[in-house]
Amino acid sequence: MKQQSKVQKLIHQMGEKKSLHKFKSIFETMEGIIFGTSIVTHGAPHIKDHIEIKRYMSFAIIGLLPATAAAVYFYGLYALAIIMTSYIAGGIVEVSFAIVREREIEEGFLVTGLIFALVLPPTLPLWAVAIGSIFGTFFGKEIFGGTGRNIFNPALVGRLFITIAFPQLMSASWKEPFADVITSATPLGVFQISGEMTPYWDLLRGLHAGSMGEVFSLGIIVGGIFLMLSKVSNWRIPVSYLGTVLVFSFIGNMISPAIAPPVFSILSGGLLFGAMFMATDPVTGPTTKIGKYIYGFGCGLLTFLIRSFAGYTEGVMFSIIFMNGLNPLIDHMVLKTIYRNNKI
Amino acid sequence: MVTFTEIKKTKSYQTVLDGIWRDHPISSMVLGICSALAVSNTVANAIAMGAGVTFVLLATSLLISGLRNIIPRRVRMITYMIVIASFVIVVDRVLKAYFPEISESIGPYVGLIITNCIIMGRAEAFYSQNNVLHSVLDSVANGFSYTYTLVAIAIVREILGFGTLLGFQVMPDSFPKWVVISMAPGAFFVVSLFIWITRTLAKVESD
Amino acid sequence: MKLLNGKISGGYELKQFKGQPSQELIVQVLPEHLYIPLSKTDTKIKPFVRTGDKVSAGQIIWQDDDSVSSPIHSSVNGIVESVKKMDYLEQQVSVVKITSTDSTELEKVPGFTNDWRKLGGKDLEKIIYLSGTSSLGSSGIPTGFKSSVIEPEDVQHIIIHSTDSEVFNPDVSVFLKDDGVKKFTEGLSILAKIMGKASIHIAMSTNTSTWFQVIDNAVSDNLSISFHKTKAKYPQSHDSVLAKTVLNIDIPANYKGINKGIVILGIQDVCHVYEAVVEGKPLTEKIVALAGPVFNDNIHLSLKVGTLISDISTGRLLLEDKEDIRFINNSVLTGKKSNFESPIGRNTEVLIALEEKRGQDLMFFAKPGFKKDSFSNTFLAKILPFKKTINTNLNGEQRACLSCGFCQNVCPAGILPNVLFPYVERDRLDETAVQYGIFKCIDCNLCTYVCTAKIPIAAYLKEGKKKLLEDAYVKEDDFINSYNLIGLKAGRQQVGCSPMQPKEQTNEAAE
Amino acid sequence: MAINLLMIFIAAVLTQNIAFTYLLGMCPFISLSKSLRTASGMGFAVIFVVTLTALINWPIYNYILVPLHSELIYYIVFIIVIAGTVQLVEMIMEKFFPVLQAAFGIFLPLITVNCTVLAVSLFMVIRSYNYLQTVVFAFGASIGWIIAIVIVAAINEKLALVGDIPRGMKGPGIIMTIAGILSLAFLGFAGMVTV
Amino acid sequence: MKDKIMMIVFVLILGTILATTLVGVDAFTEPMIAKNEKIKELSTILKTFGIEYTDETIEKVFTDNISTIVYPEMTIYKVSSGEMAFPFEGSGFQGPIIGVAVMADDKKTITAVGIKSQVETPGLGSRITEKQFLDSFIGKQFDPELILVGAGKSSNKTDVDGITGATMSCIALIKVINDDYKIFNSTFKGD
Repeated sequence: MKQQSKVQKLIHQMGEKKSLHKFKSIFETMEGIIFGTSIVTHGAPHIKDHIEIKRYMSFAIIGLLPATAAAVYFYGLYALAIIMTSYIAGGIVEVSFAIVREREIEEGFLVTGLIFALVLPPTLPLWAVAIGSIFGTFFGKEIFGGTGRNIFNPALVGRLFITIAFPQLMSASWKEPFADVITSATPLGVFQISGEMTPYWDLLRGLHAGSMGEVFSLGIIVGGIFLMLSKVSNWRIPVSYLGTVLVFSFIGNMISPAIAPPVFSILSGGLLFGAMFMATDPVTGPTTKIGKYIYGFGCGLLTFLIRSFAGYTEGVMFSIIFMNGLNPLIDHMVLKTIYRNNKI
Repeated sequence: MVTFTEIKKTKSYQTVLDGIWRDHPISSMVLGICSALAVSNTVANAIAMGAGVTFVLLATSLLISGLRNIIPRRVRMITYMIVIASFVIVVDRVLKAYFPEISESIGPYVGLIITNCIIMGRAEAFYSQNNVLHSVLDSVANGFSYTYTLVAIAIVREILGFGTLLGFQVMPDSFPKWVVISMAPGAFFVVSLFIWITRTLAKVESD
Repeated sequence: MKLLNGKISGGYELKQFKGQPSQELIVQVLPEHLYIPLSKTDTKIKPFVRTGDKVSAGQIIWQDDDSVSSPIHSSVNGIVESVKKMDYLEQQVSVVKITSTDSTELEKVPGFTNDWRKLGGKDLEKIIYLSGTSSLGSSGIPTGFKSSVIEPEDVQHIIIHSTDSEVFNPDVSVFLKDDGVKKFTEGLSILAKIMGKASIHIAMSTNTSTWFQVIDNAVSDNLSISFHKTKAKYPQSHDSVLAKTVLNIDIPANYKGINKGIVILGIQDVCHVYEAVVEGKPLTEKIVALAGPVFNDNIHLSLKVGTLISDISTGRLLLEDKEDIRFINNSVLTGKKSNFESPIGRNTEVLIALEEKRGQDLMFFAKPGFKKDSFSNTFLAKILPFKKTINTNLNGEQRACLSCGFCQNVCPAGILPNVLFPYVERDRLDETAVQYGIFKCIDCNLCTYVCTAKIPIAAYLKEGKKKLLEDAYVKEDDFINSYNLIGLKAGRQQVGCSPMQPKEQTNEAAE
Repeated sequence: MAINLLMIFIAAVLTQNIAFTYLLGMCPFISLSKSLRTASGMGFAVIFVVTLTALINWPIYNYILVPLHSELIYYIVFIIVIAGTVQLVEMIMEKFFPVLQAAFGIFLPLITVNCTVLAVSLFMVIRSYNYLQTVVFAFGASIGWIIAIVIVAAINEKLALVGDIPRGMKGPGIIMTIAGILSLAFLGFAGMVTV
Repeated sequence: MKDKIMMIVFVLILGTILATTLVGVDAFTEPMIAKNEKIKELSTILKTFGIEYTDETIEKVFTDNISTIVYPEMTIYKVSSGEMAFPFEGSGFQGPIIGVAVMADDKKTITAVGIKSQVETPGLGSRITEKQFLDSFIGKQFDPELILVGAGKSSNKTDVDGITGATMSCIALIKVINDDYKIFNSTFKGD
């Protein structure tokens, strides 16, 4: 009984112009998660679909589970520590913005925080994880207004930032699963220097160096297909993205053996992970169907170009961020084209 | 004895205050941002650039406000340009002669002082209409605020990007340098934060 | 038999919800008081009767020959208690309260005859008009008496539909069983005679299309009817979607089928036409399906127009607290709310009772969802055959748009609701919104239903259309000219550019 | 030769984008990137003027200033050429191409203070390009600039509809942030071509 | 008439002031700038050879110690001990890399490498200027050219350890040195 009165007191303090008013949004978030919504529809339509953002984001996390489980299995508890750090550091930014804006905490962060952790090298120091997570959440998302209003994928903004900020750290933190030695060579890096290809089966089951979440390709494929089937992600983007890389690397490999062959291109590096979980982020992707194909094509082309010709061994995050930036323009062009004759 | 309140009312005081805070060129009017971005990677560059701009502002204000009554209206813009360009050459030569390293790292941005809208803007809006004293005050105030902005940004960028301040190491050896801050993206991020903070403090409303 | 398949673009199949009407038909006992709604807020409209007058069942108590309307009858013999304002379909409406006497005698419509084929078109029209039947359908049945915005000879097509596209649909067999088919086909013949130029189309969902053969066999008079098999997808029953799938005719969003010379009617409506002409029955009785999980028995009820919902629901509800129940007319997606004290009007076919669910659903987003409907495939209900729950809960908090694209996928008009609504939300309406097709929106509310972020998209679009018309970015004449619309000179206010609520809307127009 | 020119072009557009790598032309970038229409108008005007002034400045520098040993005053000469060109273009357009004038005439006077124009001429001197290289570089640099401003303008238009940006961050602040993230992405092209 | 006089007066005044300023500045700074350029040009060579100098004496030290041999293909610097240096220049990862390489008598073995200018990524590619990396060139031989290997993997006289994370810059630098070494070598073949 005493407990309850304490809670009631707390709720009372959250009222208008009360000392804890700022924390009302946080409280409401918790309430929403545990008890569900008490709001009913205002008028027509009188009923609402049961999908809502918590469910939507939970599914994205379920899709990521195989990759996450593999990361923890391969790299041990440190992988968990990275995930936790990513959640906590970014969560602080998220919560402070929610308090300042007096708005409920947005669920998108659950996915962002996990994806960000999964694209990091497995031995990255935790302070770097925290910087990346904070930067990504702050500049990638909250400045624009939070989930749904951001232009760039926040996880990738954070990843890109620490990639450029701490190049030594990022390029020398790779580790093969179960190994103790830190290596600097991911399959793509090895291929670029020596032309040696990691066997496909190893790539599929994750026995190679790489970012935590992107090594276990089988799990990513399963998770990605699961998301597409549940309509949480759109199949157009991964299909056109992977297809473009496939075609270009096939042609490129025929012309010059220095360019990675198609299947190797797809299985190595973060391509699968990027195509399945990051390019498909609906907020930062284009909204038109044609736009989605263009977006996938652009990502594929840029990934191929950067991997084959530019200085970075991995082009997935650059290409997705670049295309994120291009998306409003793509949408504008597509809409202006398909509706060019539409007067009323 | 002149009290502070009386000083507050003088035009000179107002001019200086406008220049330093109210119409702060970078945060509130967003002028001269290119150089603020490009040369603020180290404090030394920022000081050199700030000094250069201040010098050009000062010299231009002297010349333009001194000659303001005989400058024909039709050719005034081109006059400003020639005057500014000439003083920029002076800055460029002096830097090259006495600070070759800074000159090299700033590179073409010295030349781009010519197109720095602050100078052109002040020349057109203020120096051509006010007497020498006020013009000089205004130029010094504007130059000062431009410089302190640049230096403020540069302090953040140099400490994070190089772990140094004016070339002296201030961070421990174990400090991981944030390379990105000394590069173009870092400039954008730090300047955007700077704009955010100053605009929030100064309550500037943007359209 | 001409059988065609109609294809709807977009749309969403709302099926397997708890509380579907069964085939059972029960006659409602005559309540003590009836409340017959007359018109909406317009105070000038006065009934022919005064407090204390004695009225007989079938007597016309209101009629206006100057506006687009049909006469309204008293449904019972009795005494006028009062004429007052009441809540009816979310508006304050003049209502005639009648205390009924037990007599069941009905005043017949003058001129009715079993031998209607001998009557001329004008005579038939008059019977239909006087019986009030002309108010039925999505925008009334055109007669020579201003019962609809166009004249009978302007009608090009008649579409009779029973598309099962709503969550709850009345069961067709209730109307068609026994002599229903005869009534229906005869009614069709009457309509065909009035609207001589019109071709007749019957659209039924794949579930009910078994009736095609039965109807085809019963049709006399060499009526040429084309049968259309449509998907049971919402919003197939909306005018513009029907016209598109059945006739491939484009109707601009804010307009009705009638504006392109298309009369759209339900099966019950056609039966009423028969009853008026052959049996002389004025429109005083309706068959209303009681749907929704809150009714303990989802039956069809034959009742008098003007019966209060509280009279119907006594003993038929599962929930006790009035606050917990929401009554909705006809459609859960576009229908208007009623409360216990609202009467049933002439255009109600389905009365839906839903639970106002404000209660708890612990960790709702983490449950497998055996009974939860969703456009996405994130609930098990999608693959399991359980009946799905239905209530008025928002099922989540409103958030910023994620661009998940569900609204685009379901939009029957093929527009991009998620692109359009921010223009309204941020008050940035200009030619761009018009160019991106905001006026193609047919207000079916499906985008709001599927929205993951719980944004009232349809409401935004509706507001946007209104504002654009007010600010004259688009003028009505643009629509009239580019779509060759008709019937807008007489009754522009009634039909043109107003919210599109198929049933209720015409109610207002016709009354 | 052709490959060298192509390299210069790609470098100017992508790897050393004049807006995202050299941070030039930021004043108009901030003030004109609010709508796609003005952004593209300014962009086309920049392409035109940058290429034209580089075309004029190169011979002036190499055939007049260098032989006369008056490299000292090339800043003055360049800025006068730029101002003069803009004036001339404006007059010609007004007289002969009123349609063009209506489309981006209002942007022309603003170009004089767009540092991209002067910067391209300065780079051409610093990197001692030949005439053909100068043309390609000037064209590439201005293409790079229009790409940058158009991308940012499209983002800004979208943000006007969906964004919820903190008060002090609106306008220049958010444009800087977007430019920062984009320039991070542009770094990915590094090493694709070397000049 | 008054306008025209004013105009002339104005042009005269402005012209005089600006011309005086410019000429004055030019006269004042010219020697300094020339000297700075000289220092910049010579210092890298002197440093790479390991000869000590001060800014004032740089020219004298240079002419005293180093003889400059100009070939049509390449200018080569030689010291009395027999060591020779050839300049290299080429494109790096981000921009040009310019420097000198000092060769032992055998014209095959490197004794020192110095970099005059580069514009590689700060903290990443620009680590090629770090002493540790440049020192790793000492003793390496062109046979016929240098080969870049991963960090810590050199097993041969021709192998140069790369820098982790700066692979592209290393590749570019080695390529530039190799290319110019060929010219250097061929210059002497002709002798």
